[in-house]
Amino acid sequence: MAFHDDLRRVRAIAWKDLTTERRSKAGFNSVVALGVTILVLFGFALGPDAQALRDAAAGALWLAVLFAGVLAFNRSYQVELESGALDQLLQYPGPRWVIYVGKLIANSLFVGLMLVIVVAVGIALFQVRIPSAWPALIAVFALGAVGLVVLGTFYAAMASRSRAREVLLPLLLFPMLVPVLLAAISASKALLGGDLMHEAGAWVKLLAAYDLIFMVATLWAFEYVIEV
Amino acid sequence: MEASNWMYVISAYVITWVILLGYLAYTHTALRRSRAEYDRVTGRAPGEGDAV
Amino acid sequence: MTTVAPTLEAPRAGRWTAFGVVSIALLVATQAFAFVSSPPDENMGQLEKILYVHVPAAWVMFVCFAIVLVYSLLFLWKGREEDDLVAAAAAEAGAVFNGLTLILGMIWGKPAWGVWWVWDARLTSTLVLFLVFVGYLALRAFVEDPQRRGQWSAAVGILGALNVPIVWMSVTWWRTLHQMPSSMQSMAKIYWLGMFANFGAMLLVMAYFIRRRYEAAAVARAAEHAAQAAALGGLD
Amino acid sequence: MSKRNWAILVAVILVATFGWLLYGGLNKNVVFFLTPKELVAKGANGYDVPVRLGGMVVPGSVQWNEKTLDLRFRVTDDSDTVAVHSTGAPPQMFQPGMGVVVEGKYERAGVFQATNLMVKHSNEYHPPRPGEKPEEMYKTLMKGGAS
Repeated sequence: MAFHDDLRRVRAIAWKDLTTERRSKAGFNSVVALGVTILVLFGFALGPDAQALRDAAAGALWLAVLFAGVLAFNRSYQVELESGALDQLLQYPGPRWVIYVGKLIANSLFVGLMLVIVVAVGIALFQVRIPSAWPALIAVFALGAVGLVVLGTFYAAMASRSRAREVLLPLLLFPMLVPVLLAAISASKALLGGDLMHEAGAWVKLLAAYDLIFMVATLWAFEYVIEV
Repeated sequence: MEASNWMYVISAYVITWVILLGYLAYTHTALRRSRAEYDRVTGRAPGEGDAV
Repeated sequence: MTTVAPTLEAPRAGRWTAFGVVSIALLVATQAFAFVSSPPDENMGQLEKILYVHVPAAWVMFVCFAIVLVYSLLFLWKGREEDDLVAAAAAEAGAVFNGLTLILGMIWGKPAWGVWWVWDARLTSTLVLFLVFVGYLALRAFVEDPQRRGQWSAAVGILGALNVPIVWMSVTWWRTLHQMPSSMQSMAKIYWLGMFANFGAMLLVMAYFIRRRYEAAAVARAAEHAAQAAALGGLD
Repeated sequence: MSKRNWAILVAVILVATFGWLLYGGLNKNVVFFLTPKELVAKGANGYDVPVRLGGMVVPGSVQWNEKTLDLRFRVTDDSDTVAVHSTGAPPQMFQPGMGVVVEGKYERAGVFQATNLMVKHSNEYHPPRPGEKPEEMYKTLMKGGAS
């Protein structure tokens, strides 16, 4: 029964965050706009050669999602910090991981929607040919997004409440994301190129394993991070 | 050929010691500063406390 | 927010100084021993001598991050501030040895492989580990409250340590330019001996570093407490 | 769930996942370089795309032209062999029988044009056997042209 109550709290927190976002669409719109802008900048940097663009598409897409996502993670705590609602949230009974899972769900939807738009634009801008193994590609993007959201939500819980919010989140988050991002980029790249080397499977295994490792570890550690 | 090989070997050892001794010096400076601060705050005369 | 003043025991004068002098002297001795005793490798020539600084530095780095993991867990479990300070000292020493490993690897890579740097899994993951612990140290610098600093950096340290298996296993998981770990069979006894002697000596140097950094942090914390007590018109 | 059981569960999952990765998760499927066999097996897809090729220098195949700085040799994995052309002096550990990794493109003519040549050292460290002098092979290679 207690677990059922926890789930109810998770839903309440996720709903609260999503409602806040829905009421002020400006946040979401500007994050998506930033993601697309980064894609355009990559397009300039990589030059007009269509093949070069196609080869770099996987990396550019993931980096655009990463940079735009970082803004979303800090935002997800900012509302509560400004209104002092976090202290209230901590007063409620129930375990702390409930807050984390609620925020994870809200951020997943936020980043997931942003990712869909940015990837759709990226596919058009970078002239990507959709491979026949597109379901696998979608799975890779989903797994990569999970890793990104898990670590982003966790580190933002600290960074957004520290003095150097803007620099601290990327500094903590980006190196930790390397296993996830590298696996996601390499798997997407392999799949977009037809997976001639049969390496996508290994990258997906690594990606799934690190998703699980980081998810479990952050679920456990969140309590120590949010309480102080 | 051999001379340039020795260059790499020697620079490796030199850098090892520069970093190790540099960090050693830093640890001692930092410790001395902490002790001085502690002595100042507790009102003890410098050097009266624990020896470094 | 209840924080306990670190109960720093007064070390007997000279005890740790003697330890430091001995460990540094031992490292000089083991390096001289390895340098003189080892014949040039049949392929590497004299370059084999970099083995005795590069590999021990890498192993000591792993030991440092293991200490960070253990003491971070201890701190979250028991809440003793000393454990947090030990973890921080080990993370700093780990970053130093991590940087040393990278630099020595580059110095070795240029003559041995022909390049300073390649983006293979071993090199890249070692660099990433360095950046993770730079982030750890930055976090500590940005957070003043000791309780918050302790719990946050413990979480960051534990998660950071989850990257260590990638570095360790990278040469087995991936086909890299960096060679597989050597074994007793693939390496002449005299090289093996020199490597382990240097590892042992460097381990003592590491212990001395961590002790001194811990001591400095503990004394600084004790000074903060004394200052607070004095400001409150306390017992001092 | 008590705090302790929760921590134990987390530890078990982490250890199990790492164990899975260590044993059987990844089998060197992810590569820094291709072997000649893999490059040849790619067929037409292997031509004119930037790749890294790794293998052993075939003894007796090395041709070094000191004047034009042309280096030609063959790389093998005991299954297939690929001819490589590179310019500039090779790293000093380059020698027949040594492992190498070259970056470049495999051209349709059947020659791998290398833009970068790296030596892949094995994990073996031994003093030279009696009568051998280290680096002698390199010197003979560099001075004597073909070896």
